[in-house]
Amino acid sequence: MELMEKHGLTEVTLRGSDEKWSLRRGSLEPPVIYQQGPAGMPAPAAPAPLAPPAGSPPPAEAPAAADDSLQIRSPTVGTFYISPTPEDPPFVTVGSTVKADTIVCIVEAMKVFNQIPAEVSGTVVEVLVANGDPVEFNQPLFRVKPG
Amino acid sequence: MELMEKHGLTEVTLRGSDEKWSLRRGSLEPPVIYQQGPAGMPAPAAPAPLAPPAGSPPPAEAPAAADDSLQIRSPTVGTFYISPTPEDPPFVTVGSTVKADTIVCIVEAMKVFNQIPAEVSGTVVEVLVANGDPVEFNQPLFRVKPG
Amino acid sequence: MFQRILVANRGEIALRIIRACREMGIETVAVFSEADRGAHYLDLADEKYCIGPAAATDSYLMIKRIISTAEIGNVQAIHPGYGFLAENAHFAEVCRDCNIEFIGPPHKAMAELGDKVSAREIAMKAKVHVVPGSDGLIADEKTALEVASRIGYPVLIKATAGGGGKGMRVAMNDMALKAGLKSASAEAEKAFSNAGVYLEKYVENPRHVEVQILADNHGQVVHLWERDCSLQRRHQKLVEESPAPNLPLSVREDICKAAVRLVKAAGYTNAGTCEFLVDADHQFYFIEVNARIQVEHPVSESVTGIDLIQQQIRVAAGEKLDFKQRSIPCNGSSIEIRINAEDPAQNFRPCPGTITKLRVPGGPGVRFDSHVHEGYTIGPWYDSMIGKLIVHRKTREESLACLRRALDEFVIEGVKTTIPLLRKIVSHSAFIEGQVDTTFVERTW
Amino acid sequence: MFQRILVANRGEIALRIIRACREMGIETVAVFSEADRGAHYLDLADEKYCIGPAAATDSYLMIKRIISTAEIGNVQAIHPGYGFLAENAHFAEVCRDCNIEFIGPPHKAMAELGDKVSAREIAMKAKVHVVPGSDGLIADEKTALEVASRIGYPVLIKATAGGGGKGMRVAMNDMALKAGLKSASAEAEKAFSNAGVYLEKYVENPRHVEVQILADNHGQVVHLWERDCSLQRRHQKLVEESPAPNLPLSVREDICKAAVRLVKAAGYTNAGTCEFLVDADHQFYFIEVNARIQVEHPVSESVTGIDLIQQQIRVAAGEKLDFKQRSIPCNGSSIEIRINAEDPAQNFRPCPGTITKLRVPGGPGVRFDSHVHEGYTIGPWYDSMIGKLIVHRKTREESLACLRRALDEFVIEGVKTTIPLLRKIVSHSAFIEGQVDTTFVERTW
Repeated sequence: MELMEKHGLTEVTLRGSDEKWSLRRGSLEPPVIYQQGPAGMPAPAAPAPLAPPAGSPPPAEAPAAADDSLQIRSPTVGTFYISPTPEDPPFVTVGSTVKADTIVCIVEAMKVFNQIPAEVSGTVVEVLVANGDPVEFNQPLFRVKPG
Repeated sequence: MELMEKHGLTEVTLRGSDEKWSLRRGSLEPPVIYQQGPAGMPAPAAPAPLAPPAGSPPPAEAPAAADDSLQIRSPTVGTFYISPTPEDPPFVTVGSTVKADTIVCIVEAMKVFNQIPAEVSGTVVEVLVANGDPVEFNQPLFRVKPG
Repeated sequence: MFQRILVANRGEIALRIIRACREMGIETVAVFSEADRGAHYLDLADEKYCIGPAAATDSYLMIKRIISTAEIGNVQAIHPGYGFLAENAHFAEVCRDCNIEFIGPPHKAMAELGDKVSAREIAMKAKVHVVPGSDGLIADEKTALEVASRIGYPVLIKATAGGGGKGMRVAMNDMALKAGLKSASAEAEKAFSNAGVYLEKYVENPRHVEVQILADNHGQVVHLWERDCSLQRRHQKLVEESPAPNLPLSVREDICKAAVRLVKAAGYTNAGTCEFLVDADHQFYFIEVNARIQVEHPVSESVTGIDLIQQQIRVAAGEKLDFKQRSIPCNGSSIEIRINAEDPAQNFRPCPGTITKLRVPGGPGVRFDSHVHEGYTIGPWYDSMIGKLIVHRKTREESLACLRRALDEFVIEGVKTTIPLLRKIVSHSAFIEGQVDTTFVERTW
Repeated sequence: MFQRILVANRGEIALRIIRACREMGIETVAVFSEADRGAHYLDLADEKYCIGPAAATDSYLMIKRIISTAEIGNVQAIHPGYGFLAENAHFAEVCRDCNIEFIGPPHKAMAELGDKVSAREIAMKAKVHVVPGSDGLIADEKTALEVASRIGYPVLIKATAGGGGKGMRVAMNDMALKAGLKSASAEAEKAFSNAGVYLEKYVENPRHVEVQILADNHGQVVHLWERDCSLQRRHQKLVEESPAPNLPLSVREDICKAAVRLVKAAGYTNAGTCEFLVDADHQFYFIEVNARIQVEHPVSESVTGIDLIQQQIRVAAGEKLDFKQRSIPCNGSSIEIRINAEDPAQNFRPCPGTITKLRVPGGPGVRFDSHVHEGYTIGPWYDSMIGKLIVHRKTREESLACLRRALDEFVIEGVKTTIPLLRKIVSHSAFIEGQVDTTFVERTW
């Protein structure tokens, strides 16, 4: 957090209209701050390389998938966490019902823990990323059946 | 002719089945030997460059043209002459009737004067090359209407 | 040495850095915007991460996302290339605070040299000539006339808040100065709500000569000789070469030594460039420092045989330069031209599009640095450079011949390019004779 | 100097010659067979003439048509490149009889060095070591044993009419020699109806080292240092480099001086190459002269900075070499690899086809000489070389690093190529350590 203070990085203003960021510092809820490499959660020291197929077209805007399911995508590049702390249960699992403002995961970028809302309504049918994995901008994180 | 003797270039053996060469040396007919740059015939000292369109497909095998006419093509690279000597009339002109063995022109290569037979029968409808011009291998020389 | 470096850039310079890293056995992490997804050069990185949409402000300029990628990519250093964040001292500081080395100068030196006033002070302290002028704003007409008399005509009247030529006048004598002061000041007031103006000696038809510097963290500073970048169009460099033609060796050495003094005085390390104006009498005046690698670095690589990107990485990793000034040659002549997707018929407007046919020159003396290929689409998002053609031959005459034949070999279809203009330039007698200044292109075409 | 030259070749070497001429301001006349019609490099010539059908015997090898084109194209000289008519002394003579200069050696010197027996005699006269052996055919077993005792085992029994390894035996001792003589002789009788055999010292696992020579018509002969071309597959060179690795400077100088002596003794002028075998003890033996420019000439251009094709043209035009032996450097390290359209899975059978995708390496230290491009069709008519990748860096280690990264950048789709094998070679410890001989590739893969 020292870094955040120093460089004013708490002022996270995102330009994309579909990006919403929640910053914990100073919020009423207790801040969710992961220690680097806590017990029970493998630290992503040497993450597996991401390899989107070269030359593939840019992913279509969410919601859009091969079937009628919707996708929840990452609004930033960072590390994906499925639960608020290693001890807590996941925000959502397959079968969970989500609404637009349901927090579905956290993507950490520069020690800032961004709570990601679903932005769509429906039932989670697939979690596409493993806990602790690096994710890219716009990478699909969940598949959601609308309704 | 000195050069021809020295290097045995009278032995002109051509591989293409559609190529026929006539050599004058030692034949019964009087040899047709042009002097370099004779009066009345401009010597092709600096011939206009040939410019077949780059990337164009190789010319189709004769006979084959856009309309139903046939083409007489050059069996070698050299200089095109329309008449036996500058003083003589042309071998053929537009309107001339030709048979397969009619000599239609001379293509000179290395001081060897190759009489070119028509190889087709019909009426000459166009002379495609100017007297004294350089011609490439397989370049169309005449258009002939079959019959 | 670093095991893993993030390349915080795109296009040809990203490819250039990846190439250097591959030769050094260093792994690379590339970042890309959605506009660059699928670009061939990204396949040459060991890892690649999409960091945002096409707009640079949301991707290549977004510090947080670059740093976040550096963290998940587990790199030890970031190479910023040129443009984007390369001269952003704040970014350099953030990197280092995150224990990720920024491959570039110390952020303090970068900030000081980035400010024109403090850079000018450092230069004067290092006894490097700067363009003479008023020390600060002109209070009144009388002061202006005194300053002009001291520095000599012609003088340039410049608005302190100026930009784009607004509030700028050249005065050849006292009368013109008096008139110019009034109109420049009024124009500046109208354009910038700031009537403040200052005076500078007007360097007529100057040549633009810059010196490539390399400095390690152990006190050694060397120059890699100079580059002449006079051939510009609207302050965009078109052609760069080394050595500068028609500049006596003694002048070249003096400029290079001045640059070394300046860089030492600034406490600057890593690669950098000191830019100078050179007038018709070979007087040279410091203008500014470019605190980064430059587009035209290959011409210095050609004549010295030193790989500048590799050296940047070595310096950032704390290594000492393994050569001395006296062992840096200036072999032969090297010329670079920039090929941009611009339409000369439409006032050089950037011309995005897809390259439908591409034939690139090769053979002896030719280097081509480019990320494009047949089928590559040049988008509207970033700069319009298609690639850089660099030639290197024993003499300038041979380099020019090589450049001309290489330019003639180019076939680029699908987008308009600056090649027709470049062909005219390299065949123009003024360029062949090495007699061009920064106004040549606009005066001639 | 010539105003106009005919290029009597095709593909990359035709393009190479056209490039040299363009840089020299000389016009070019290209010839092409119907198989090469529409090739991009032909557009770079000032004129081009179709001279025959695809088969080389009816086009590129047909002297009469080449000369006829030279006449209608009004050229003063013909550059034969390599292959085709390049070492045809008769062609050289015809050219000169027609008052067209043949850009190559005197036809007499070419003919003498083209004959292995007379070349050996010239070498011995010039005090250049040749592989020791019997002087002529072996009369009987007793003579064979005497010769073997004189030159030392192992010895090679060779059929005088031999070829393709037939009638060839290696003998390590007297007993093996006696047995080998009989079987080799019988095999030769059967294969060639000529039982004659002779003996030569067997050079074990030799390195192939060759010296680039340049000689003008005014008595000056210089060498451009050596090339190591040990990396071969079935006598086809795959990789060439200069300087030869792990060869002491004194040996390199001795080989180069020997080559100069030999060329002087032969009255040879223009560019040429003397080939040697070098054994494990750095003893070298002359094998033959290549009386033409060679495929691998660019590595010598890189380390010396001399454009060999331009020099060939200057020498043919009667100019004096404008440099001396002592001013010819051997700067850095240069390596060339040949990229062929061959299928390694099918015993390197030539693999014609259309290149559907092509990404070519670039950046510092990289030169690519090739006539191909995306969409180019490699036909079945001529050799299968796609292009030559040449790197040049300060040290061999850096050249190897540059070569590896450049090879990794290549993408060629549509035809199978030797790139996978080349990638293995340049990463193999024996090659990296400079410890390969002419049998390395076949022993290893």
